[in-house]
Amino acid sequence: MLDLVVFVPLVAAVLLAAVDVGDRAARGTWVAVTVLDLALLVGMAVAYRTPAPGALAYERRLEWIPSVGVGYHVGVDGLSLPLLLLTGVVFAGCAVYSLREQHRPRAQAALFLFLQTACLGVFAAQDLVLFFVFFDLTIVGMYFSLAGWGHGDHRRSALQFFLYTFLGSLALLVGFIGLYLAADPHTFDIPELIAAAPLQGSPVAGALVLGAVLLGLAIKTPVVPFHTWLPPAHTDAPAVGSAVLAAVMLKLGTYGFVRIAMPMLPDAWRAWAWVLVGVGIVSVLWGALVAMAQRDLKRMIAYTSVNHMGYVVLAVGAAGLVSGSDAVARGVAVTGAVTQMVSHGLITGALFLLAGVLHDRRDSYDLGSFGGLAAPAPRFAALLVVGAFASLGLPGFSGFVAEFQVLTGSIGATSWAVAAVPGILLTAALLLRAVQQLLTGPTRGLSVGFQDLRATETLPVAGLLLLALVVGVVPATLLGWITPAATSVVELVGR
Amino acid sequence: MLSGIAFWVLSVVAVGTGIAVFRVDSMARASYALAVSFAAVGLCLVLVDLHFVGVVTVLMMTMEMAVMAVFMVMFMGMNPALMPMSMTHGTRTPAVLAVGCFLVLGGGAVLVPWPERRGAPVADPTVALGAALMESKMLVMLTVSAVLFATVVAALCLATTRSRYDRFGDDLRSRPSDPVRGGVGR
Amino acid sequence: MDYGALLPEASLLAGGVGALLSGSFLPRHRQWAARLIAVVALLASMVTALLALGTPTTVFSGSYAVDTGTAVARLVAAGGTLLVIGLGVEELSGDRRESETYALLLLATLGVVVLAGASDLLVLVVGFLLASIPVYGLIGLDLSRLGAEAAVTTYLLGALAGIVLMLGSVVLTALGGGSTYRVLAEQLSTAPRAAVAFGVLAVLTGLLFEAGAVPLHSWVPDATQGARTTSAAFLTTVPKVGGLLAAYRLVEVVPTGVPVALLVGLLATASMVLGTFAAFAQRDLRRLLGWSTVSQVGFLLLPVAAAGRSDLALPSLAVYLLGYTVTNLSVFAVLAARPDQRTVQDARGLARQQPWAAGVLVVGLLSLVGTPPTAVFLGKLTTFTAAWDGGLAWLVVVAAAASVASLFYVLRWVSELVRPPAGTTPSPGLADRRPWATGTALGCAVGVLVVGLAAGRLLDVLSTGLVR
Amino acid sequence: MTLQAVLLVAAALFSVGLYGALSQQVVVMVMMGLELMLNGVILAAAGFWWFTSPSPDGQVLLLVVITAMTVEMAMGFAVATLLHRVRGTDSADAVTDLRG
Amino acid sequence: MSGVLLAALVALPLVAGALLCLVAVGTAGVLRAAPWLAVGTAALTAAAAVAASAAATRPMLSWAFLPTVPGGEVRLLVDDLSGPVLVTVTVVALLVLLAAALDGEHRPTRFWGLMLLFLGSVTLTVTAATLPGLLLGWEIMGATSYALIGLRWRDPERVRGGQTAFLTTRAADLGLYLTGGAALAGGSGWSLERLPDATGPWVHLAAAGVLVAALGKAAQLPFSGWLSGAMQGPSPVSALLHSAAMVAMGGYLLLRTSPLLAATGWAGPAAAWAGALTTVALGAVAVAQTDLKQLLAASTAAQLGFVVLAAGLSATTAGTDQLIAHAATKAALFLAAGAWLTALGSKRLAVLRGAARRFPLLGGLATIGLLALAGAPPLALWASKGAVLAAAREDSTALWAVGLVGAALSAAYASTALRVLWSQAAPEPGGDEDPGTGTVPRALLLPIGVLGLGAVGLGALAVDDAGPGELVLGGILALGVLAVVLRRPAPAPSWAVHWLGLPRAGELLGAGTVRLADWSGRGDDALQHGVLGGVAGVRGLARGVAALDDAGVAGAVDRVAADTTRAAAGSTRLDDAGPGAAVRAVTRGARGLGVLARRPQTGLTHQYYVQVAVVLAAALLLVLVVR
Repeated sequence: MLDLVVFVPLVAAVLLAAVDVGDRAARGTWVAVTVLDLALLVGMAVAYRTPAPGALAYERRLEWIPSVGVGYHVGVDGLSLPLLLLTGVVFAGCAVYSLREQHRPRAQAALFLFLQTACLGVFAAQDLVLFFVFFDLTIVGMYFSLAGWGHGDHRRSALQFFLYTFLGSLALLVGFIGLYLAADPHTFDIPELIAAAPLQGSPVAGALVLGAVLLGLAIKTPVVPFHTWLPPAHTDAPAVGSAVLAAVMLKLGTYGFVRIAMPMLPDAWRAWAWVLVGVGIVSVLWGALVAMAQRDLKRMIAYTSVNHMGYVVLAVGAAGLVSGSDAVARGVAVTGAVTQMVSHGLITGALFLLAGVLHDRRDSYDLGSFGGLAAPAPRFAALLVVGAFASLGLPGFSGFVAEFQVLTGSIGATSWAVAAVPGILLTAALLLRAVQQLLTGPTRGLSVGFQDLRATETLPVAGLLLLALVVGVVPATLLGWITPAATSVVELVGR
Repeated sequence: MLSGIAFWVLSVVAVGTGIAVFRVDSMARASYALAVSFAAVGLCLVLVDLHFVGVVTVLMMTMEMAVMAVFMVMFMGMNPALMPMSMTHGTRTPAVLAVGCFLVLGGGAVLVPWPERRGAPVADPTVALGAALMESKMLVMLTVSAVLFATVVAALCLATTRSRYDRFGDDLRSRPSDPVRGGVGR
Repeated sequence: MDYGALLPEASLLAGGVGALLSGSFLPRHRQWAARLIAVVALLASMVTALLALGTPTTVFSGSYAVDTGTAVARLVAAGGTLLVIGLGVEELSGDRRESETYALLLLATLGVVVLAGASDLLVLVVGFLLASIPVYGLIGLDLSRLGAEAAVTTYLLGALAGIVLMLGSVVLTALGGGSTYRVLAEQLSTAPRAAVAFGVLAVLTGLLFEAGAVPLHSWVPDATQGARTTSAAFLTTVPKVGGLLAAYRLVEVVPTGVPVALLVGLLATASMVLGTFAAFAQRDLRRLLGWSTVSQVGFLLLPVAAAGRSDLALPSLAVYLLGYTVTNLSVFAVLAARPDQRTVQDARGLARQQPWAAGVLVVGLLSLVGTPPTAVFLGKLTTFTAAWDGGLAWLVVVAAAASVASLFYVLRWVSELVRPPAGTTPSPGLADRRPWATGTALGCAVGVLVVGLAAGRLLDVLSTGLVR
Repeated sequence: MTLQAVLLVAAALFSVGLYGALSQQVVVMVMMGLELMLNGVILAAAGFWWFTSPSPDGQVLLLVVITAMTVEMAMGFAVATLLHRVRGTDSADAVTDLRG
Repeated sequence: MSGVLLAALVALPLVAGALLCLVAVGTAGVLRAAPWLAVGTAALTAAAAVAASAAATRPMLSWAFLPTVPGGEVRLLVDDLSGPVLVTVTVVALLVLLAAALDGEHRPTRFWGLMLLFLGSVTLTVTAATLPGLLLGWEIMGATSYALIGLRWRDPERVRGGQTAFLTTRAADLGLYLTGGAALAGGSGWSLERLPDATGPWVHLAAAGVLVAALGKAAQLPFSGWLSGAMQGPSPVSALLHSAAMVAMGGYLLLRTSPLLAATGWAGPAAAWAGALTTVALGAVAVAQTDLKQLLAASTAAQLGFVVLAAGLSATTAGTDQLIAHAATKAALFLAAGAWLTALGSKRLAVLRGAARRFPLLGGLATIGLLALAGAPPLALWASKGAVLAAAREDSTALWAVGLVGAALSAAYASTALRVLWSQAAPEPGGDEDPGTGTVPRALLLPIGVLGLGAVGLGALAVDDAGPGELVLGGILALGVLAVVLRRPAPAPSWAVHWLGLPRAGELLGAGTVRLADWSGRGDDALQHGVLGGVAGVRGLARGVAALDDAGVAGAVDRVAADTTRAAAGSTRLDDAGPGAAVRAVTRGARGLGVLARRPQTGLTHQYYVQVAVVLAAALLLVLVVR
């Protein structure tokens, strides 16, 4: 079942790349395959029963490179299921959004289906090498999306994106090799490595390996000061590319924290957790402040991603501050972190799709060139306002569920986390400013004669925001998946 | 004792002519000097009972230097005796490196405690060589044959501009068309 | 004697002789027969090599090893040459020297295999000669201005490397009282350390020329740019198999007192760094690839440095060699299919004109930087692991950094591919299509993925060590 | 006549050859330098054979070295001819199209 | 059954409001039935509220929200405290909506939807018994208030008013996040009634958080500034937001959590003092206003000060009474002000001179409201204020005295308004906001009248609690001030005209943040662009400093800004020297290496020979030296 979910898009991608079916059919196929994949995922979620701690649902294990302990090992638990679903939803949304794409739609469909497999694969992987394979493929896919469908100075941004994130992924690889060699017997299998926690009791080696892994994940996440690839990449990416990049690919980094770094290197994690707390706080504040300074809508949303991912880093860092803190609080923090991944994916994905509409109509993201957009484009305005409020963490949307847990849990673990609280206010201020600049006041500049959202644009954005609303009002199902897994992560870190 | 004197004489000749190779002012003289140097070393080989190999060395180098002379006259169109020339690009760096090389190699030669001789030389080294070539080192000679073959093919490909298709036409049916008739007996 | 064990080598020799002789009687445009002979010989060599898999042993009084290392060399070198012939069909077809080219390719392949299997310094020396002399010929074969220049450079460096190699062999033979590795492994540990170190370094120098590593790398970019695509593809790929496997065998023989791992590690670092950075601003695609192979040798030297210190060293070397061969040849095959692509700018818009060729290039180039799940990724994963396991963690970090840097020049190329074509560059008509080269390119690209995904199984097969 | 003496002479020959190989412009002259280096190798090999291990291996090695010298020279002539034909020069320094 | 009632109470307005908003976006026109749908929904909600608070058993409803933590669920509860408030809120909302439907103005469908959403969030806030539930209602209330204040989005001024309101209250709301963290760390869970159980220092942090949040929402010092801008909203919005719902919720939260405040020992008095000081300060502000709505807004803060004072003293009943009485009174007054605004096109007092004479019925109702505001006996606020002051006297005389001054001031501003409304002087011409219609719809008098009845009668709730002394004293004070001010206008303290500079302070704070953000942005660019970015950053900084000079803001602000500048300059420099320099060095280094690596490849073979010789010599040295 899981294999099917992961590889169906790839098969479709290969077929689309190989067979010239025509543009219409290509778009249709893309939508159909993503919807099918999403349906399969939903089926999986419905049938999902929380496995015992350390066990996995939908597990499959095949030999791949047995002599180096590499296997094709996939499985699902409470950490990966929400992210798999998120991936399915976001990609389906992108497929619908692209129904009017004129620019080589067949190639784009193939590329995004390929990218979907890569993203799903990362979340499903239970083997470090398999994880790395998919992790790197996401970079490749996103590079081509940027280089082939971007605008502006996209070649340069694409290059920077690839170089920077590739640096991260190689650091990750080095860390993985360190973990492999430290384990006895040598293995790349994630559950086995978690059970073994190979570098317990060797602080220097543990710190070095953790440093390599963290560098890789931090670049991908991205946290300050490794975030500089993100804004140019977003600014020059196509709308769907940005949506996938922000909604799914940033999560690969944060997912790595909870899946790999925390449970495998608990000693080192605890020793260095305060660094993560600090980096998280800085990311929250710096991301928000810099976002506020932006005059370009997409860059601004990109920086809010830095801010939002900062909460995740803060939470996982706080979860490592074991001594003198409450296990419940740390569990809340990690639960919040995972929820934040889902929430940010839904909301920021929607915002980037909306930003894409600006470029589609007027070739500009410049906030100052617009004004009073609410008059010609009420649907756009309404969705943007809802998206902005969701993004600033308004209760009733998923962002609140996530950020409230992150902040309260982190404060529960360390009072230093209080320093991140103003980030909430800064985000609110900057989003309101942007929304007002764009939508309110007299209709002027590029807003005049702006065409409102089409159905293919409305549907995915509204769908994503609706999901954010559902998660925000009845988060119990989602948290019911995440909480056991988060608790077990906290236990593993605490051992 | 006698062999000792002979060795030193030959050594001086070998090194001296070796230096002369790069001191004389024409390529022909240089090649003669090189031939003498090789002959001296070949004779040194004879001194240590390596009659066969020593003689082979002398013969080969004589031939090779003859070829070199022919080469220079025929292909490069120069009269070696009459063309004094300076053909270096600065001598300081090469000299420094050469002296350094000598110090390293010579130092190693003198300072390294070389192992004692293991076993005595056989009565007839040439027979032993033949036996080795046909038995334990058979593969070496097999490969050498391939090397020689490859050398012939590669050298001819590089050195001749005209292939068989230039001479006999694309279907190899034409009469040979050579601008200058060559070969033996034509 | 054990002639039967040398059937793969014998087929190569026979193929080379056969191709040359048949060529003497073939009309210019029917030299495909010589090609056929060469292909059959290569296939025969590979089949016999497969059949000969089994218990590792040495033949000819211990002077030649028939073990996994040799098997890898036989298969990879012959397979690589086969692909080279495939990608060169159009370029060579009807050439004045077509038959001779095949003969030289086969002879060089033979030399590479002998080099890789040599378990005796004497065989190593003649193997070196046999692997290098045809290469000089291949480089200068088309009598072009650049080819001639490259041939001179290559020849002069090769001759020097050969001399140093022979000097080292003389010293080691003297120290060990014999020239076979079995004798050397026993005797060298008691021999004077400085002399052993000198000898090893000297012999290694010769092998570095074959592999194209620092400090004997200078011929590689020149020859890659100056020679024909077929020759360039060959000389950047196949000789490395012999040079590196021979270096591996040698390093295993070296006694523990000599810091050979450090030495090889530093040379690897130098190759990776120099090759990567020199490729940065290259405009000529072939020259860029030439430099990239210099950096690739640096990665390939990782398991050599770890030889004898990690069980994974030899398997990883073998897998990397295999992966590198298909990867490098896939890129060259595209260049062979589009000879008009000389500079980076020429590549602009290839993705629109010839999506398949561009696809192959993307796969090949991404494999060169080690993106999963391609062949070189598997190589990098295993070699990194082996090197770290062998106590060379610093080298792994250096190699990872070099991988990142190598991405830069690869992306320069790739980003041109996906750019919209400039103006009205006509895509080549059907007449200009080169089906053999294109087919080889596609085959190589599939090979890159297959090796990356499935060659892990090979590691088990390869885990038996070498014999001497 | 000791091993050390033989090796010193060999080292001298090798170094002189190296000097030539490094300093000469004309390809053929560089080849002469290389030959002189090989000359030194031959002498060293003979000395090693006689003074350390008079086994057949050393003799065969000598033979191989001499063969190598020959084939390398043959290739050298071929390459020099090629250079002269194609580029009209006999100097390795005169051809520097390939660099960087 | 009671669960259903509660669910209806919350879900009915929320769902109906959301649907109306969707319709508004979808049709882009005006839905004719929208007002009556809204009024109907509000009526049903009010009925449900009455039923729920009258129910024999305490209605309760909960759904899982954040299940990891005890009290993480959303639990709704109607008890003695929430019951009356709930009824007040829903009834006032019904009446306000009714008035809005009757006043003949043309309103977009969006308005009705947002009002219902707002109502739903308020009922959620009132009934919430856990922190997540509270925050859910609390912040949606804030967000909808933003949208309502900025309803006429074409006018940037109004939107900015909404923004200020939202950001100020949200800044205070962060206190609740702190409370959540503290509750978690202190092990008390997130049930509101369990918050006092938090251990150690955490209980103090929890109380501080609640206090900040409540003061922000209730527009108490120092957060009062946002109320001024919030008057940009339509009058029905003001009538609901600033009487019964949003501002009142700040006071309500303190009433709800008074056990927590009491548990700390300091938070109760702090709240009491904040409330008492607000009654005085904002009372003075109200006296100084020249705009009826601004006057009413300031009086709202001042009146809520009594609620906060009561909550700080744990005088829950008195506080509740004050809250309810004020709700009815203020809603009536805002509606009246809105009616005059429509009729005369202005809310400036100078225009409203003699308005009560022109529209005597409306004037009469407004007079009742103003008299109630003044605390004139026997009106509702007289009694409730008396109850609050009685509680204050028990606690501290100083507090009692300050409260008394506040009460006097409330009589002063009420009589200032009365004086103007009944003035015989000629009014200035109006129409500065909208062209006046010149009429007040008769139907409008019905809801205002009902609210006026409340302002008269609701005092009955509180009379029992009030000490007789306070009642007498308060009555005399109110009537005395009324008499004096009606004869001679109260002196308008000039320092209070601009709301004590609070809105300006907020603006400056915002501007400072923006500037800080700009500097951060430049710093980040420097991070990205290396040298160029660094130079640009420095130049931008210089420009920023120059702009700051040009602005010529007041001295104190200058100092703050200068400090910020220095900090930002420092961080830019840091950026330039730290990561920026590193990135720069790497880029330059890589490019340099690219050039360097090609240099040995000279094309001259003899130089390759030299390189080989040198490298081999080095390698030999290495293998000889290293063991």
